[in-house]
Amino acid sequence: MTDETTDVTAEAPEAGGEHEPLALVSGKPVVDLPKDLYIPPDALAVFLESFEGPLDLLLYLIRRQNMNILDIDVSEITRQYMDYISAVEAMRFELAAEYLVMAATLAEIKSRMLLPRQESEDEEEIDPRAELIRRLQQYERFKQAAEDIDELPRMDRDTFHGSAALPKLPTSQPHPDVDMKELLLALQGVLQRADLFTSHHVEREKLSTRERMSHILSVLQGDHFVSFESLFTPEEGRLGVVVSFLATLELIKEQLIEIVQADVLGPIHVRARAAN
Amino acid sequence: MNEEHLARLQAIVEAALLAAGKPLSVDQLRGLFSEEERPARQVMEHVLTMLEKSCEGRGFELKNVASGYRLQVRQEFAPWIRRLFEEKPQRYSRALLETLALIAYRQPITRGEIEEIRGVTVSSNIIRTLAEREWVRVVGHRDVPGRPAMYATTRQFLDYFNLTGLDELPPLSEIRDLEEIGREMEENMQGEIEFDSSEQTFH
Amino acid sequence: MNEEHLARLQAIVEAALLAAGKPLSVDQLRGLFSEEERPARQVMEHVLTMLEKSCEGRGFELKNVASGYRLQVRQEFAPWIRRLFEEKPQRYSRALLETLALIAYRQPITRGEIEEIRGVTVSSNIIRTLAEREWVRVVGHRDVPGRPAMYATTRQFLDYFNLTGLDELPPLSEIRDLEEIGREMEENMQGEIEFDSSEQTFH
Repeated sequence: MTDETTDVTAEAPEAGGEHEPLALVSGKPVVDLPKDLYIPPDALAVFLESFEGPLDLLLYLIRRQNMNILDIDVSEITRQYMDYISAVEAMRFELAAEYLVMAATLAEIKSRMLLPRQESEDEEEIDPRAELIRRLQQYERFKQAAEDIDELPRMDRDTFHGSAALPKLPTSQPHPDVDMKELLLALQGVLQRADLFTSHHVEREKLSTRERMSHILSVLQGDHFVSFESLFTPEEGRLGVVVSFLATLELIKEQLIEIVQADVLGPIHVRARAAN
Repeated sequence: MNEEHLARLQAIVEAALLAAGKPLSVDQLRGLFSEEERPARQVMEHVLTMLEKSCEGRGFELKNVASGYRLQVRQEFAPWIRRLFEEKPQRYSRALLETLALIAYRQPITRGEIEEIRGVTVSSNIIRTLAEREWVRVVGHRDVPGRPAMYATTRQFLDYFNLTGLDELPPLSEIRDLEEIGREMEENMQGEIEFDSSEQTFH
Repeated sequence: MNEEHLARLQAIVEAALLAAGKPLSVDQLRGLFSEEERPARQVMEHVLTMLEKSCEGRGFELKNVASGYRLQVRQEFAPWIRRLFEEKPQRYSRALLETLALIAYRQPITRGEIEEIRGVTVSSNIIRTLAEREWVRVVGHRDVPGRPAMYATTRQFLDYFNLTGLDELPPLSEIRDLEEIGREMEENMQGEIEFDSSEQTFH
């Protein structure tokens, strides 16, 4: 029996309840049953699973007798332990090796104590009773610590993380950085594929014209006429006016805008051909 | 119903709304209480009003939405909250960069025209990403069937690349020199690779 | 630093803690602000104290745990809040808790060392569950045959149990030093032997 049987998903004994006998038959705890009564196998199975090993069982027996660990009546504890073991064996439950090793240890301690004490020259020898007590004490500390940890205020049982719904968040993804070189390499790639290097030579001047074309188009957003003059900004100087004019011509050529003049020498108006 | 009792109800309701992580209806809130201590609907509504007032000046507020009440972080704090969820910026795809380059050099240009040059469809995602970044915008529609939108670059685009105008974009003739730059970059990369794995040889 | 400004910082911090869904450290909170407006550590700590006070009498409180600060439901309201959830809170077996206690108090510790103290085999399931919950992790291997893994607890473990550090764990019960025990035992044994063998006579 390892503690596989008492993993988180398995039924675990109630915290704090492990000092009580887990199965009662006719009001008597199962631990006494081997001598007096027939043990219902179910009860024994529950009993068997409720201990975390031989040290835990021993602690239980000691507590039940109101004994101090340092003051164990080894004979009595050994008798009870053996009764338990033999009951379990009689039921043919598989018993972990740890329980049998403990049975042997107890038997050894008991037999030693029946012998007169000898002044041992062999001081190195570990007193098995002292060793047992040391292990029981050690185990008891951590058994207690486990109970203490279980008592700590814990998330999702004693407290809950407070959270509120999020407001609308602006794009949380920061924008990637782009290097001009990357942009040009991309353009180079696409132009090479399209074999556009020779046929569509984009020049500097042409680019400022195209920029102005975009600008004029954005001014012409909507289904309204704008006076031809308003497309020009004299403050830009001659070059600016020429660029605007070229852009307008290009837009007319590309049939993106239309020009209307109601009367001869009357005001000229411009509007986008495809209104939004 | 004394004040102390109401204050306690208010605290329990607040705790529940913070723990639930979803809106709770008045009846769901009342369901938190055992039958004997369950407040009437009116009382619960009063408690919710109290709670709403108590959130004034705080980081969150009580909102009444379709499925009930919820506590929500105030919209005004979104600029700070956003930083909690920021991820490392990714890189733009080749397709996006090509699209951007074509819009920059051939504007105003429709999606169809970009597709014609690139030889593949341009995904709506790419256009949306570029528009969200405010690098491109629609400047009009071409007067052909379907009236496709024409795209152009923006001032923000120029600002990002430190240009005062499109005419400062490198001319295509320079782009030819890029082949050299491309080779250079490749060589640099090789250098790195060689450094990483000095046993390998490149020819 | 005027009061209005501090109150605003407090609201932003509260908003962030409610939005994050996990504890935030002082530095993480400071990171929400751009460099120019970033409050000094001391200011942030002051704001946290203000926030803590402002939660008095409410359904939640500010709690300092290992990985930072979080706003959480006050323990006294847990009985009502639990009714929100259909599932009962997870219970842990004694085997799991004892293993966890040994790792917490005796870290770094190997599985063999745990088994020695508990007197039984530790199932792999338990170690796996603890690791999956991110409560324990392998921090190294002991330099003995088989090089067994050494386990230690994590920050998440401390966070889950509302602790800021291992020093906040409940103190281990005292163990009397062995020499003293040895002396006592000798006396006891003598007594017992005399008692056990009262019929016998020794000369």
